[in-house]
Amino acid sequence: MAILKTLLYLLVYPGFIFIFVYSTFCEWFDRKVFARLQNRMGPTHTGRFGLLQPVADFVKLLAKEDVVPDLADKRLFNMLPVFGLAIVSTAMLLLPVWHFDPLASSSTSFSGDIIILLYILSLPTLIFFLAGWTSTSYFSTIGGSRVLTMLFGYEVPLFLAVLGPAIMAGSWRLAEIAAFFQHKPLLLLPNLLGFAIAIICLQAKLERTPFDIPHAETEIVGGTFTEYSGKKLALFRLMTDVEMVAGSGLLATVFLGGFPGGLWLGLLWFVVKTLFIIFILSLIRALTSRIRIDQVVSFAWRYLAPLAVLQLLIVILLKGFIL
Amino acid sequence: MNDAQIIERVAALLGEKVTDITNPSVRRIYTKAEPQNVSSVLAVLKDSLGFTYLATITGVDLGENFEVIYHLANEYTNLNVRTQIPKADPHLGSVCGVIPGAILYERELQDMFGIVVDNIPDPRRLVLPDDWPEGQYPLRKDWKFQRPEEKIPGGKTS
Amino acid sequence: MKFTVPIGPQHPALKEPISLRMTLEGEVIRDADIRLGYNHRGLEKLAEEKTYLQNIYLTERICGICSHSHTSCFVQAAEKLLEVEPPKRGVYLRYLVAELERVHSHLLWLGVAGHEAGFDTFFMYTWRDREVVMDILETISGNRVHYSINTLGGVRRDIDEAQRQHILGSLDILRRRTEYYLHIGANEPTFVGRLAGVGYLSKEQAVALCAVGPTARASDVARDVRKDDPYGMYAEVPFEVSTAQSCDVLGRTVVRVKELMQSYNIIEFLLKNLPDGPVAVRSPRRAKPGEAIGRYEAPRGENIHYLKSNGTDKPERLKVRAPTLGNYAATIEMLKSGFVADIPLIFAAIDPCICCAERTVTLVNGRTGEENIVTMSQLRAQAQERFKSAPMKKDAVWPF
Amino acid sequence: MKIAAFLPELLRHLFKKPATVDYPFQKLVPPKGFRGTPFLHPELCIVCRACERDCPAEAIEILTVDEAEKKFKMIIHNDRCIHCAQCVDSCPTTPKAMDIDQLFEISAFSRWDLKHEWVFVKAVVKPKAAPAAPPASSATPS
Repeated sequence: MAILKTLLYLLVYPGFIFIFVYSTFCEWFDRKVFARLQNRMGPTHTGRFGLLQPVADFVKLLAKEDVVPDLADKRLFNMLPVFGLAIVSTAMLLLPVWHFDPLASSSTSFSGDIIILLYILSLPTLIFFLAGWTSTSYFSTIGGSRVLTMLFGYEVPLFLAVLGPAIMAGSWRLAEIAAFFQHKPLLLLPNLLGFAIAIICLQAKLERTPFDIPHAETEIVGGTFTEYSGKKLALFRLMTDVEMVAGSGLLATVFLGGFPGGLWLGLLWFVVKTLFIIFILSLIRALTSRIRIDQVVSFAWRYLAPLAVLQLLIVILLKGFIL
Repeated sequence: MNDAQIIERVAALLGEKVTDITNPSVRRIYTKAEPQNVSSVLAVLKDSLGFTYLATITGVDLGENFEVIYHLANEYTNLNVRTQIPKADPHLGSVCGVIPGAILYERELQDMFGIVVDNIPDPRRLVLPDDWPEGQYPLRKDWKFQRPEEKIPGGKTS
Repeated sequence: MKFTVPIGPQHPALKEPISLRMTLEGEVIRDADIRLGYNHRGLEKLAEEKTYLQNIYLTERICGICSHSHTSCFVQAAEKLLEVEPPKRGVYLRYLVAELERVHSHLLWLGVAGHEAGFDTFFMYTWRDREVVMDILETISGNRVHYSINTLGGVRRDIDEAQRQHILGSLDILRRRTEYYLHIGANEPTFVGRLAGVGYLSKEQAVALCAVGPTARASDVARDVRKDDPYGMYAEVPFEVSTAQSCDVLGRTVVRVKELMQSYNIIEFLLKNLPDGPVAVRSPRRAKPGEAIGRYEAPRGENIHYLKSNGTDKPERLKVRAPTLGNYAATIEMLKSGFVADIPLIFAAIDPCICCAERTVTLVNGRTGEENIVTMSQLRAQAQERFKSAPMKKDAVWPF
Repeated sequence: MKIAAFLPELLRHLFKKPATVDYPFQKLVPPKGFRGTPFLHPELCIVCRACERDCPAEAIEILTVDEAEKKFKMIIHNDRCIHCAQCVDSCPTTPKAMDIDQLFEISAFSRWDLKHEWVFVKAVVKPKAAPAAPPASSATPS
C-alpha cells in the first residue's frame, strides 16, 4: 500500500502528470496574458480557448527530427534535457503544497529545504550553460557564456531576498515559514521590497524579457538551444515551464504565505498564487525591452543587490526590536 | 546658389578640363571631362563647391564607347560628370582616393561592363556570382539574355 | 580569442537575405563584413526590354516597402524624357501616396526596432496602428503593398470627398498614437538603454561615407532631397528637415518620429489644398533620345534613377541606386566596437531594404582585404576544415 | 525616464477585444476598388490587343482560333499576374471588356489551375462607342 501511495505521489499527484498538466496550463496562461496585453488573441483553436496549445506544441516537437551536431559531446548533449527536467521536477516535490506534516519533518519537508530548493533551482542555469557549451555552435557558445554571466548577476540578490522572510520566521523550513506568515499576514508587508526583487530575479532566472539575453533570437538565433531540436527541445521547453511553476511556487510560499487548508484548498491556493506571480511575470515581459548583458550585470549589482541587503537589514531590525 | 552660378563657378574653376556644360532642366547640370581628368575634376568639385556626395556611377554602352557618368549632388543641385572611354581598351582611373564610397560603384562597373578600373583598392568581383564565366559582361549591349523556356510542373489538379 | 560569427543569410533578425560576418572578441565586435547578392534579379537588364509603361510596374517590384518611391523616381525621369507634364491634382495625389508610404514605412521601422530590441509589445502596437495607414493606402490605390498608382503623366486613380475626409480623420488617430510612441520610446528605461549611444556615426563620417536619409540626418547632416531638390510640389509645401545631433540609434529613432509628424502635416496640407482637375494626361509611348535623372527622397534616403532613351518605346539604360546601398559603408563603421547585442539594432537602424539594394550589387567590405573569392563549395570545405582543426571547446576563452 | 511607462496602456488592453481577426473564420472585406484577379467580358472584347501589349508580366495571351470566323482565345495566366490592373486601364472599349474582381484568396495547388481562358467571337465596334478613349489611361494605343 505504501509503495502504491508513493507511486501515486510520484506519477500522478504531485508527480509527473500533475506537473506536466499544470506547467503546460501555466504556459498557456502566460501566452494568453502576453497576447492579450499586446492586443492579440493568443492561442485560440487547439482545445477550448487554445488550452491544449502547449501540449500540442510539445507533441509536435516530440515528432520532429532530432539532430545532434557532429562535434557535440553526444552523451552529454543527449542527457542534459532529461537531467534538467528531473531537476526541476524534484524542485516541485519540495514545495509545501501537498503531503507534508507541519510538525514532523519528512523527506519532502525538512529544516533547510529552502536552501535545497534554491540550490536545485540554480541548477537549470548550469544545464542551460552546458547545453550551449556542448552544442559547439557559435550562437550556442555565446548563449552559454551569457547564461553564466547573468547567473552571477541575479543569483545573489535572489538568495538575499528569499533570506529575508526566512530570517523573520526564524526557520529554514518552507512549511514553517509559510505557517508563520499565515499566522501573522501583516508581516508580509515589510517583505514587499524583497518580493519585488525576487520577482525580477525570477524573471532573469527564467530568461524572459527583459532578461532573455541567452536566447535573444534577433541576436544569436536560438542562443543556448540553437542546436537542439525534436524531443530534446520539447523537454527543454517543458523544463522551462516547470521551472516557472516551481519558481513562482517558491515565491508564493515565502512571500505570499504559502498554501494553507489541506489537500484541495491548498491546491486551490497554489493555483491562485502561482498564477498571480506568473501574471506579474507576463506583465514584466510585455512591459520591457531586452537589455544588454552588461546592463543586466550592472543593474543587478548596482540596484538589486544593495536593495536586497537593505531589505535584509529591515527584516533584521524588525526582528530585533519589534518582534 | 542657382544653376547658372554653379555653372559659372565650375567653368571658372576647371577651365578647359570640362567641356559641354549643359543644363537641360532645373537642377540638372551635365558636363564632360576626359577620363584622365575625372579624378582631379571630382576633387575640385568636392573641395570648392561642396559636391561631397556621390550618388552613384552609371555606365552606358554606346556601341563604340562606354560612357561613364558620375552623379554628384550638393544641397543646391545635381551635377553629372560624364566621360567616355573606348570599348576596345576600357580603362578608367579610380576616384576612390577622392570619394571613398565610390568603390562599390566602380566594382559594379568592372563586373557589368568589363571596364578596368585602374588603382582600384579592391578589384574583387562584386555583382556577379562566383562561378560566372570570365568575359561575360551582362550590361553590354551585345550581351543577350536567352530566356529559358518556362516549365510549369504538374498539371491541373481540379 | 577572435571568432567569426555569421549573421545571415538566414537569421531571425534579418527579414531578407544578407550575410553579415562579425569577428567577435567575446561580446565585442572587432570587425564587420557585409556580403550581398542573395537577392539579385538582373533588373537593369530587364528594364531595357520593357516599355516605359511596363517599367513602372517593374520598378515597383524593386522593393516591397517603398514600392511607390521607385516608381515615382522612375516616372519623374520618364516624364522628362517623354515631355509630359502631369496635371497638378495628379502631382498632389502622387506625393500624397508618397507621404502615406513614408508614414507606413516609418511606423513599420519603429515596430522592427522594437522587435530587434526584444520589445515585442511595442512592435505589436506600432504595427496595429500602422494598419490605419495601410487601410488608407488600400482604399485609395487598391492594394496594400504595390499601390501601382503612378502612370506616365499622372496617377491612375482619383480620390473622392469621402476618402479625403476619411484620411483627414485617420490622421488624428495617427498623430495621437505617434506622440504616444514618442512618449514610450523616450521613457521606457530598458528601451532607451538599448538605443542610446549605440551605433555612433559622427557627422564627418556620415558626410565622407555618403550616408543618406535618416541615417545621415541623425548625424546632423540635413540632407533631404525634398528640400535640396524640390521635385513635384514640394517647393510649395511647408515642412522642416528633421535632424538629430546624437548620431546614434536613438537619434535615428527620433528623426523618424519627427519625420512622421512632418509627414502628417504634409498630408494635411496636400489634402486641404488639393487642386481640382484631371489626375492624368495622355502620354506618348516613344521618347526622343535623351537622358534624365529622377531624384526622390524615399523613406530610407535618396533614391536616384538615371534613364537614357534612344527614340523607341523602350529605355536604352536604366540605372537604379537604392538608398540602402548608400548606407552600407556607414553601417560597417557603426558596427565596429559595438556589442553583439547591438548588431540587429544598428543594422535595422539604417532601415535596410535589402531587396532594393540588391537589385544589382554584391558587396564585400574592402577593408578586410585578405579574403579571396572562392566558390561556395570551396568555402564550405574550408569552413569545415577550419572548424575541425579548431573546435570551439578547446581554445575558447571566457569572455568576461 | 519613467518606470513602466507602458503599463496603463497594457492593462487597458487586457480586457479589450483583440485587434486581430480570427482569419479563416472571420474575414475582412477588401475596400471598393481593390485589385483582385483580372477577367474578361468576352462579348465586349474587340481584340485590339492593348492589354496583351501593356501587361508588364506577360500574363495575357490572345490566340487566334479561327481567322475567318473571327474566333479568338484569350488566356489569362494568373500565375504570372501581378494584379496591377493595367489591362483594365488599357482596355479601350466602353464598358470595358477587361475587368477585375475583388477576390483575394486565389491560391491553388498547381499553377495550371490559375490559367483561365475564354474562347469568343470578336465584338463589333459600334461607331458611337469608338471615340470614347478614357482620359486617365496613358496606355491607350497611340
